[in-house]
Amino acid sequence: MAEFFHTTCSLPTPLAYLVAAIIHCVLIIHVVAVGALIFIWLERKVSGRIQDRLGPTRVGGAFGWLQTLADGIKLIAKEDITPKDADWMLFKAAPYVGFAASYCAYIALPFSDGWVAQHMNTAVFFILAVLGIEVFSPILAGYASGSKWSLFGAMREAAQVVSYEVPLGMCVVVPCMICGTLNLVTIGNQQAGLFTNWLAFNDPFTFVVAVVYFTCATASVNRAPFDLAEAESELVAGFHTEYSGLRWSFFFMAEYGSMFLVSGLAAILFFGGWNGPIPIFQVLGWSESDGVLLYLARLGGCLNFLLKGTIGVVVMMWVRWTLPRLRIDQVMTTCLKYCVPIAAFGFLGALFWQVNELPTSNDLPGIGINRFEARESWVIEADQQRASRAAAVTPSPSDVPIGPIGSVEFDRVEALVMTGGAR
Amino acid sequence: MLLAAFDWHSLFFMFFALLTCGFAVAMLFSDNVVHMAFYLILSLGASAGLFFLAGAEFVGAMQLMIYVGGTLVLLIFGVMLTAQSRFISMKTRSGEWVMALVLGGSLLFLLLTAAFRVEDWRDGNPNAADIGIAESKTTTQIGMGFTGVRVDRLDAPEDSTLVPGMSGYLLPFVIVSVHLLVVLVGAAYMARTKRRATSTGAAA
Amino acid sequence: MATQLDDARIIEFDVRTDEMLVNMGPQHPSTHGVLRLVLRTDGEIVSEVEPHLGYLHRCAEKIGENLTPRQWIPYTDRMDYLAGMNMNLGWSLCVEKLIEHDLSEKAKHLRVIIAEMGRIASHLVGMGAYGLDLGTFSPFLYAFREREKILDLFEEACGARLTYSYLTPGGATADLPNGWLQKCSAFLDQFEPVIQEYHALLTTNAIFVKRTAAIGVMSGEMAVDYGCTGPVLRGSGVDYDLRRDGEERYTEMYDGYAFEVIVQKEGHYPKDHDYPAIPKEAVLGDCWHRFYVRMLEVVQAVDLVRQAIDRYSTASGDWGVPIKLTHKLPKGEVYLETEAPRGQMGFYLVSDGNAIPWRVRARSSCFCNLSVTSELCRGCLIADVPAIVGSLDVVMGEIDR
Amino acid sequence: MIGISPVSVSHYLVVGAVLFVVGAICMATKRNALGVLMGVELVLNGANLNFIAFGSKYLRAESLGLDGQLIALFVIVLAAAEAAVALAIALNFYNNHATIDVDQASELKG
Repeated sequence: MAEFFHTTCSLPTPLAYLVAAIIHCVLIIHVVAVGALIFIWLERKVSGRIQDRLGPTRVGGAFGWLQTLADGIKLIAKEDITPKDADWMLFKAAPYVGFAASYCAYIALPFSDGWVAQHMNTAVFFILAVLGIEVFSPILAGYASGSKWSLFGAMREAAQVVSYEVPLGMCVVVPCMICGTLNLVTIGNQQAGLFTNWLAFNDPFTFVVAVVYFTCATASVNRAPFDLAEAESELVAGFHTEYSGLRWSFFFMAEYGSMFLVSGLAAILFFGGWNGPIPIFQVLGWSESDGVLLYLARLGGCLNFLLKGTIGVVVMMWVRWTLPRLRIDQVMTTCLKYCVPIAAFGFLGALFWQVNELPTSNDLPGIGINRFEARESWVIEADQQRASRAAAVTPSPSDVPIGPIGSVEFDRVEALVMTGGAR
Repeated sequence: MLLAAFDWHSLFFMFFALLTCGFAVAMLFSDNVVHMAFYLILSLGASAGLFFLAGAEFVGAMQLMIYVGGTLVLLIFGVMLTAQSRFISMKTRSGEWVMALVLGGSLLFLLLTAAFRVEDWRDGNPNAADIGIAESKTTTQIGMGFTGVRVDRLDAPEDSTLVPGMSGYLLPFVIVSVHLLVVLVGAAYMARTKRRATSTGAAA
Repeated sequence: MATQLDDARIIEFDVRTDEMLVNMGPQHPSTHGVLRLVLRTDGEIVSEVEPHLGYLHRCAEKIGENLTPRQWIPYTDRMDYLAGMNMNLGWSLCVEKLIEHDLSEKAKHLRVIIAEMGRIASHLVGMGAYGLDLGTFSPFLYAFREREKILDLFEEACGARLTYSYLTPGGATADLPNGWLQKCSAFLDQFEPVIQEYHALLTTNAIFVKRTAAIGVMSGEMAVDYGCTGPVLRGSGVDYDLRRDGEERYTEMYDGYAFEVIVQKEGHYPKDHDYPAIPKEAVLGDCWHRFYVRMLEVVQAVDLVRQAIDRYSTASGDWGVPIKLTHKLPKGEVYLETEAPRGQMGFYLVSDGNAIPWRVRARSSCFCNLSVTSELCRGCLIADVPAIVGSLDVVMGEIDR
Repeated sequence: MIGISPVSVSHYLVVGAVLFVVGAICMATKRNALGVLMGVELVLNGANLNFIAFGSKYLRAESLGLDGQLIALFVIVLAAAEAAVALAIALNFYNNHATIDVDQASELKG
């Protein structure tokens, strides 16, 4: 985007970067904040339908779509209370920590092929890391509130989130392993084609892993039945008991932000990302063209991705309004006795599948791509560089063939080991 | 034009460096142990930004994940477990302050002079902008490095004393893994649950 | 050494923790009104629970000593405000016992219809609120959807939706309106299949079972020792129901009705083949059984109302004209207990011959049922406290009176 | 990009030095055992910053390359292990002495 401003609008480079950065920030904050508004409204509607009632109907017309905005105005107008016993600085800062972490993780989340604020080679890892930081928000809020209920909530949150990071990480590693990259754009592109290319259907183990991932993701963003940190019927409201007004709404925005984030991550890692079940744009050839058609193809992909993420969020809502809440020891048992072993089993199974090159759904005939055609751009680049370098040097038959970095590099290692290094 | 001379890299470096150092100093001068932990989080998080700027994105993400997300949560846990009001704020005697600041100041002076002593370190890489994207993406290279393939050293002459394929970081990696395992077992042992014993000493 | 070990047997600590006193209530989402529980906790583990009462005390009994029995009826509504009809019934029967007034057949059947409908409405709230205590919101609204229909019926009969003052000494303030019985039958036909929805949402839900089975287990002896009654007692396997075992003046209302007391016998509840099986984890006397007894009592009440409707339409006599009670009451003292939805509701009346009683007392079931909390909650987790208190299904208006 | 003064290894070294010194002072002055632990973390992080700086191709033409980053990784992992052990020690100390003040840990004094 910076290039666009630089070349088309003839802005100086630094300014072009600045404008591009601001646009990215604004777009992402819209995803988080406006997304939260929509999701809160959606949650009300979904819960209303689940409970055989209508939900909001008045504000903003028939569907009450302005309800959250009205609530937002109410929250802004509300008094911002700090309890006497609170640790003033941390109490004020805690909501922003959570919101900032949730917002920051969106930097690496691609919304369509190449539509990402910051291309990151380690996107998956970065998102997990930043989500891990979000846990500080409830901990600090709980500690700083000076309320016993809040402290209980904080301790529960800390124990729960730290435990669930283990199976979550294990599940996320599986698609990365299959795709051979931590780059989300590449992972998404490798699933282009029919829905059989989606990693969840790659082999039986990945499907299990996808289910475990979604469970753990629900737990790590504190949604029912794992919403122990704010368990309303036990801890009043847990870590945000003492908060009011806008500060409280920041917790809410962070929660809905991370809900969409983990759902979106699930969509990219396991359910094809921006690739629809049927590759319309590929058949039409739009995704290989350039200009407006490519833009349209990507826009369609973006809508696809948003839809998949929203489906994930709606599933979380559905679960929330159906199931009772688990107890803290049961939450830990679920994590340590079920999720971790199943995730480890799935990981090993998927590894076994890959190492033995058992047939995957990727091999099915039909419209699709070979997963290794879609590599990270730099790998392809490096391959080309290497090839040109190799062409410059006169090849000698005794030389161990130098393969491209990444996929075929292991051949060279294997050859080295087999020759015993005797060269 | 001023903007043309503008350097984002320097600007962000200044920004993150100031945050890192500022929060570190704030941590030093804070008496409340919870505030200290909070400042430490911010300081370490900002230094992850410095890692990203230096092109070490994998290490930066690792810093965020393990250091900030793991170690510090553990630390805050410890703080909360021992958070009795009298231990929250413990003042340091002023004599100790003077002593520590004098010693620390001289150490800092020493390190700063050392930092600018070597000419090679001082000038930066004038060709930084020309570094190809392939060389700057280090994640896969690190991964290969662990398995013994030094992607960044493919052109280097082979050292005949090394076993091929083992010239990377596989051995240290295994050592660190075993170390981590031992440490975790040890930590779990030390922090194990309450034991009740009868007066004869047998575990009940 | 700075430390002194309290207990010589503890040779090692994990982490030295302090006990914490936590106030649950009087303003708390899951204490069912203004109950205050003081929890002594060590981390998440509760070592002691002490209920504090009196936040809803309104001197109802003392007021009863300044009003005629008829005037006191609205005060009984406000005791167990979720089952006002059953409260009216208890007091009316007590007064009728003092003045030795006998009802016609038709009036008795009317009272069975009303009392059992009240039981359904009350258990629906108990069930929905229990879901809330365990963190699921939807069953509450499902329960209220059906309860609204019962309240509509009550409103049609007496004009009020919560504080009815409908059953009075002598019968009821008015006869059932025309067409009411048909509406009631239609409601029962619609309601009966819906019960399966509640079972699907709660009773058989794996998380629900995990949260309630083997939690707060109370043996039958303990329940008897504490004076527990109602579903709390029957959930512990004690076969006792005042509709069958009570005083003649009360049980004659149910003469000729076919019903079985809901209590587990040989691992089975009566007529439980239509309903979910008892999960393996559940122990007799735990929260799950108390909840299940309530659910089965709803079915039982539906059955009773059906029978009562049939018999009411064919019965002879009037619907029970209220007695004015402006004349002086006979001298004497009476005590009468009825089976209210939450258990035994006893009213005690001493008359010195005036029109206004000399003493009025109420014996509330919830008070005794609540008294077991401190024993049941010892050593449980914080999350179990709402689960246990909710399974006792207390109404504070009845406890504080 | 044209820079006035490109960021160099020396600049990173300065930040690393500040972190190191602050961490050292923290270790020396804090009486809370966990405060001391936090000082250690800062020191390690300061050292890490140096490794990264020396390994960065952006800062130096002849850099350490991957070695710098790999060593930094090991340091991070070891720091996590160290924190786990140190925390366990601190908690045990707290249990046995009912205090977290390191000045009172004088049992081993000769």
